[in-house]
Amino acid sequence: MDFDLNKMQRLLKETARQFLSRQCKPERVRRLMETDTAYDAALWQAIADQGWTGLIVPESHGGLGAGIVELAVVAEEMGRACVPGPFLSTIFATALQPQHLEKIAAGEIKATVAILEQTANWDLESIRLKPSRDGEAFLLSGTKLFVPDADVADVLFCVARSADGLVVVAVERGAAGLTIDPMRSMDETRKLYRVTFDGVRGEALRNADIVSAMNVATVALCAEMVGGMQWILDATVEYAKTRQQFGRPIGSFQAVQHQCADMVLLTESARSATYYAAWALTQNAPGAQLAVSVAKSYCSDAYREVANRGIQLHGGIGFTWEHDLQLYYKRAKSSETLFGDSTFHRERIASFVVDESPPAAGQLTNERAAVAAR
Amino acid sequence: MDFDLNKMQRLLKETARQFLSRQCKPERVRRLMETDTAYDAALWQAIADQGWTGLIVPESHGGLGAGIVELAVVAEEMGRACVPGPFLSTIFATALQPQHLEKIAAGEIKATVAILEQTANWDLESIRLKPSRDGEAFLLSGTKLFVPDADVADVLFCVARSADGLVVVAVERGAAGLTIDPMRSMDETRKLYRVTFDGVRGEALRNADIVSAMNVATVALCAEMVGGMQWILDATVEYAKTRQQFGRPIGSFQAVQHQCADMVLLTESARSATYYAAWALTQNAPGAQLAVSVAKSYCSDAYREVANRGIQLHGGIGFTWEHDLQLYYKRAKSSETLFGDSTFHRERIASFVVDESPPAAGQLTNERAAVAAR
Amino acid sequence: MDLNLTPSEQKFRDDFRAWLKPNVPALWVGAVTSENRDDHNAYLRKWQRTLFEGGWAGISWPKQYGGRGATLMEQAIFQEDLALADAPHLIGTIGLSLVGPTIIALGTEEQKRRYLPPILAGDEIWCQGFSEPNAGSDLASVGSKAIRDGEDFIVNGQKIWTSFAQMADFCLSLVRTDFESPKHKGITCLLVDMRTPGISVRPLRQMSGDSGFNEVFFSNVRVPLTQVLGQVNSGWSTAMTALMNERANLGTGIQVLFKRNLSALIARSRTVDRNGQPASSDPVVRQKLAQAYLELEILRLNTNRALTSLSKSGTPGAEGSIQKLYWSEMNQRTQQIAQEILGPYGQLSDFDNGSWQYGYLRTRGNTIEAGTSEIQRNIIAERVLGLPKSY
Amino acid sequence: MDLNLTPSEQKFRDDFRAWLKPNVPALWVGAVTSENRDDHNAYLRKWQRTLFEGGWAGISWPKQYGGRGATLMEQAIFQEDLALADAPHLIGTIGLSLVGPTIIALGTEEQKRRYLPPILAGDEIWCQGFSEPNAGSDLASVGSKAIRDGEDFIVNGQKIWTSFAQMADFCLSLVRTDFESPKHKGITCLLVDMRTPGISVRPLRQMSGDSGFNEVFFSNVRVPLTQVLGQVNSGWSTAMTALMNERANLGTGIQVLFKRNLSALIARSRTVDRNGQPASSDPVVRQKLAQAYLELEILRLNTNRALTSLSKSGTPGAEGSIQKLYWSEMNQRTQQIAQEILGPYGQLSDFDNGSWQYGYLRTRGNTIEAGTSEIQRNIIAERVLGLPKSY
Repeated sequence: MDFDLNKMQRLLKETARQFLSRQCKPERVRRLMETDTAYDAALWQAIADQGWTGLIVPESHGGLGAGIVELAVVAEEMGRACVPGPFLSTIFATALQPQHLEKIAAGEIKATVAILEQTANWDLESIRLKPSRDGEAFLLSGTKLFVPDADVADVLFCVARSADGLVVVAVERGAAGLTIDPMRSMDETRKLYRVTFDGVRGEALRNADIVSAMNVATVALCAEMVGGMQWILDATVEYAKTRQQFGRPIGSFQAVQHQCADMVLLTESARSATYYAAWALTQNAPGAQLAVSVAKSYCSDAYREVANRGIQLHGGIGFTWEHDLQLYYKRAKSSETLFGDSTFHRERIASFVVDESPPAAGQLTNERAAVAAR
Repeated sequence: MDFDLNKMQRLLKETARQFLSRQCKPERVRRLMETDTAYDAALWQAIADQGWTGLIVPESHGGLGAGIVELAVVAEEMGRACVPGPFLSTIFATALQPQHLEKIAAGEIKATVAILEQTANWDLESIRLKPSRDGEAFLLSGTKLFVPDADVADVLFCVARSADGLVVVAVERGAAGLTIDPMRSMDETRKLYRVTFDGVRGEALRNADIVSAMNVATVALCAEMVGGMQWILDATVEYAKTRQQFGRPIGSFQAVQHQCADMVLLTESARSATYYAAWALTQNAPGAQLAVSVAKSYCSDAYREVANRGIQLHGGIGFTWEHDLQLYYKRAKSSETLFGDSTFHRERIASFVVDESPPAAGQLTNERAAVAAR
Repeated sequence: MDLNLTPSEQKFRDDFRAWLKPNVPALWVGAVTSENRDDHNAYLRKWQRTLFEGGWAGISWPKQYGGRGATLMEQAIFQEDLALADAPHLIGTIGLSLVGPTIIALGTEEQKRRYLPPILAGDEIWCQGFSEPNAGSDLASVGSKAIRDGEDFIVNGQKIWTSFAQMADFCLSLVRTDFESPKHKGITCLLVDMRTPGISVRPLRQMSGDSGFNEVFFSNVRVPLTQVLGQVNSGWSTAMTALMNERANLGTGIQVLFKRNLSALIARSRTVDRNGQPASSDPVVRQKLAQAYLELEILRLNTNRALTSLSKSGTPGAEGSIQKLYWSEMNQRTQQIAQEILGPYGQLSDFDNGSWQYGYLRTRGNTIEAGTSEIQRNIIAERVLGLPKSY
Repeated sequence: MDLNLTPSEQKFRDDFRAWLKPNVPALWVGAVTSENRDDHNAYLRKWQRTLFEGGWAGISWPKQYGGRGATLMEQAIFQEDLALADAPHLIGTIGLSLVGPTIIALGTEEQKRRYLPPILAGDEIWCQGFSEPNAGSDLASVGSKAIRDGEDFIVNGQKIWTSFAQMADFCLSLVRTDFESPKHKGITCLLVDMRTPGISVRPLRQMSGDSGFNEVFFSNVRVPLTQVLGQVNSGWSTAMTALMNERANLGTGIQVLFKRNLSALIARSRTVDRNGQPASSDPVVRQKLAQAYLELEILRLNTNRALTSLSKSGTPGAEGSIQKLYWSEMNQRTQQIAQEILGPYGQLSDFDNGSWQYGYLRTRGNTIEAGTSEIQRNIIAERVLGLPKSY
């Protein structure tokens, strides 16, 4: 058993960190925040040049064909740098394996996925938007809310409920009847939109596995969150070592030390949960969905708690606009709710581990126990 | 506005503390714990001689005719001394205003109230035990669980559900068909019993207000809990001042100090909530039931948290049988569930403050606001 | 124990409410921008003038100084009724609750004559120049230097977290005047005219986007010796007197805002969806709302006990620290509960006027400003419990 | 990253499981009382003897000392499979995991020859005499005195929290041999025969009612100089070597118990009533069970990462502190969740054999024993994060 990055993955991580420390400094993040879309064509091109837009796209479609663990490695560094723009949305889209894979992999087109409606419920069962048939195509009428990056996406994948069940409809930018309005939100590095469909025509993806794709996107988000926690932890420890009060570094006060120690536990636990989920998805392990919910549930609470402690330990300065902590603090909140918050995922966990009938729970114990010593 | 004990109440508190420090030292508590009933006739007589068995019994019935605030004062000191025996049960019984008031007030008979059934649900709506009529009397068949002090009670008030609604049936000690079995539980200062009725004959109390009586008993329990918290806080602070590690008293470590500070917050907040509920009951204030649930909900969590911190700060020694902390630790747990735990009372609070229709909530705001500056 | 208002407290409330009704100005609507900032200041100053003319300014001050000699309980009623009536906030609050009482306690006759009346009238606004970048929790590390030059001090240095500095006429400033003595013993408290050459103010933008605080820079600022409040090098005790007065404010006004906020959240929970039902009927949400309710209710009760205790003892103890610790952490928990219930809606800038987003962000500062939670816990441990000093 | 067992790890597990199946004795049923204590000891010693004869004792020890040279991962598999097989606990655990490795590292040839074989065979049981009433978190304050008398030390003092002392043959003891030097520099580690005259053992009853710990009293106990492990006055470094070995145990065995406990709770939640429904269908209960589940799952994952990291680095760092802090606090939360779900039933001595009551009480010690949570947080802050020492 080896629960550690391998050499290739470590190299990828190092490369990503160096690349982002050059390409996406906090000043750039702040500049992008203040734009309407938080999108920067040059940055996007640079990301595409790294191959990350096709990170999980099969090589046969021009991608890197990497696994979910590698995706998590890159996403962690993206989260550490608080990179704005449509990376996560595009990854989500590639996980749907649409016809557009080559172009997305090449960075030529950007994509996003529209799921939430009025109820803001991440349970796909709650989707009500009902397309009508128009020959081979679908016509969409209705509204999707909180759609990330909709205004920069060249193609938008709208999850709708047809008579045969969930269907993912691809809608091209500028399609007739499509209206995109900003929903200004706390985290300005990840812009959200209201997307209104008024008889918009689109084609359904073939064999799109929305559940699997959302799992992939959720794990990528968790990895971003881990990266954000690590940034806050590092910044806070650094500050605690240098900031003097009462004639000593504040990091020598137990009240500060113990909060830092808790931040370590939260960050490392979030990392364990996230990379395990990534590995389980890659392996198509039977408990993969459960692992994703464990990771997202934990990360949602942990990022917020780490961010809270980070600000508390920085004191007033951490609470200012000019300190970069605010970027992560807000990112923690937007990430907490994206793809379902901890309460949502705990209920999902309960549906796996509480609702099983006793014999199945017995199997679970054995299965888990078998996993336990890997 | 004066949210403080008045002179008479302070005197009562001082008297109670002195009396109990003489009459109910920890050694006596430990001796009683190890008996079957935790009852001590001499101690009971001494308590009766103080008039406390008739504390809230009207003077016309031989009691002291005191209010609920005075009851809280005495109960707080009882809880501080962790007094074993049927005091709380007897107070609950007197709050039902039964025909036995004179004798209870005089300390001649002890009483208890049986509520819980198989579901262990403190919601009176869940009571299922169904009495049958026998002329003026009732016949009871069924089981009550977790009945405190049943084996020393001379009369047991069984809450049952007749065709006309809840009815409180008085059953005399030794009545035919009555079986009392111990249910050995964590807190051995408060013995619990399974009470089985097999066609037991009893008379219904006239005009018994079980809801009000349970409110009174709950507030008395909260006050006991506040007294227990205060004991733990005092003991812990004393220990932190004297215990030396690393060449200094452990109370000079922030990690210890801050936990002690939290214990102050928890204890004082529990005290505020409890005395307000006592006052509201005395005044028959419209929000009294809500105040009781606020107090019990908070005290249930706070006593446990204070006890946890008390043991943690004492280190190993606090975890031994010989240290008196264990008495309070277990009392915290038994008190947490008695008359409903925090989850139970939070749901009850929600039924008051969440379920009201908006105009009523408006009234609530004004009513509360009016109270707020008293 | 009697939690009803006394007849005289009731009369105070009735009088104030009766006065408030026709006198509270219409709410200022909309954001304060660089264009209308002067109008907003004028609006706030006018309100304070109205209070003064009605006899409701500096109500805690002794009557001989133009105050009303109000009891603590009456001060609490005053704060609460202001909030209940949606009155504008008090632009002169630092002068009224912090500077004025300190001048009354320690000022010269001339200082009293000169400064007290305009504070009451709202003609002169004060700010408080205590904190510095390197003197936060450790206030005694104040490093702004005041060097004697004839009958003046020449002040150089920087203050931070200074509320109202943009509009203030004067600043109660701590400066270091002795560089040899132990750090508590070399501090002096100065009454500084903010129009003195060499003072500049820079707004500090918070992560919530607004600028409640400022930095104040002193560059060769000349302050006459007559402007020393208390004695030279006794500024630490002057500051403690000032903070004591500030701590006696137990937050009765702010509770009205908490209550409103929670009522709004409860109302919102009836319209927000949770699995096809109103969130208000979801058992998990109900637990959270009930917890927020009971914590706020207990804040109210704790306040009333603290008011009683302060009224009887007369000297502020650690009550202020207990209150501050409780409400700041409670408010953060409640804002988090709001976010959980509202989901992504709670983060929007235009949902309920952005109040949930703003509340969540702004509240994060509560456990830092006016003494961090860590400092409050130290104070409770040392002053209430008598535990040995930790550092 | 590959979370599957390697072929050799899989083979280790297969071999051990195959061996366990016919060799694990039937579970000891019922309480251990004063009447049957000797029988119980014999039962435990026999089990250890069986492991030894099967080649499964001291598996982490180098082969030259009779061990199996197992990797960390194999040790984890070993601990876990013992727990999965319901094997009796290892009466010789202190000898096997703490004393033996320390003797191997620091002992004389004679000490190795004399002591290692009976530890492996289960013939001699060891206990650990480090903590004292005044040396708990501050272990270096050890005050038991050893005064040189010819070729012996004469030891006087008291040890506390000594597991297995009632049945132990030997005790690895820290004593003070230099009273002038700084406190870390005057400590010596002794191998003390528990049958030496002057030693008495008193069981310490815990609040859970059982007696897992003891006090050990030394009254003029004569210990030959040959029994020093390491150097005289270098006992602190001997102790650190011993604790390092203990900390490398990341708790893989205990997790099986946690898992069993949680499965039992989930099963119970289906039979306990909550408002007329099984508690398992109550949304508030479900949140709590899910939280307990995910925390335990993350403990497993953290453990696997720590095992990987330790296997690669070879030297135990602060991983043990992170693990200990996590599982001890997690276990307390889970036991509290169990109590909330079970209500008053959870407190009964005869409900599920009293296991919830016992679990709740016993767990309270988890954050104290083997280094308090406060000490673990200090270690993490100082050793993982490099923050300056706090005291």
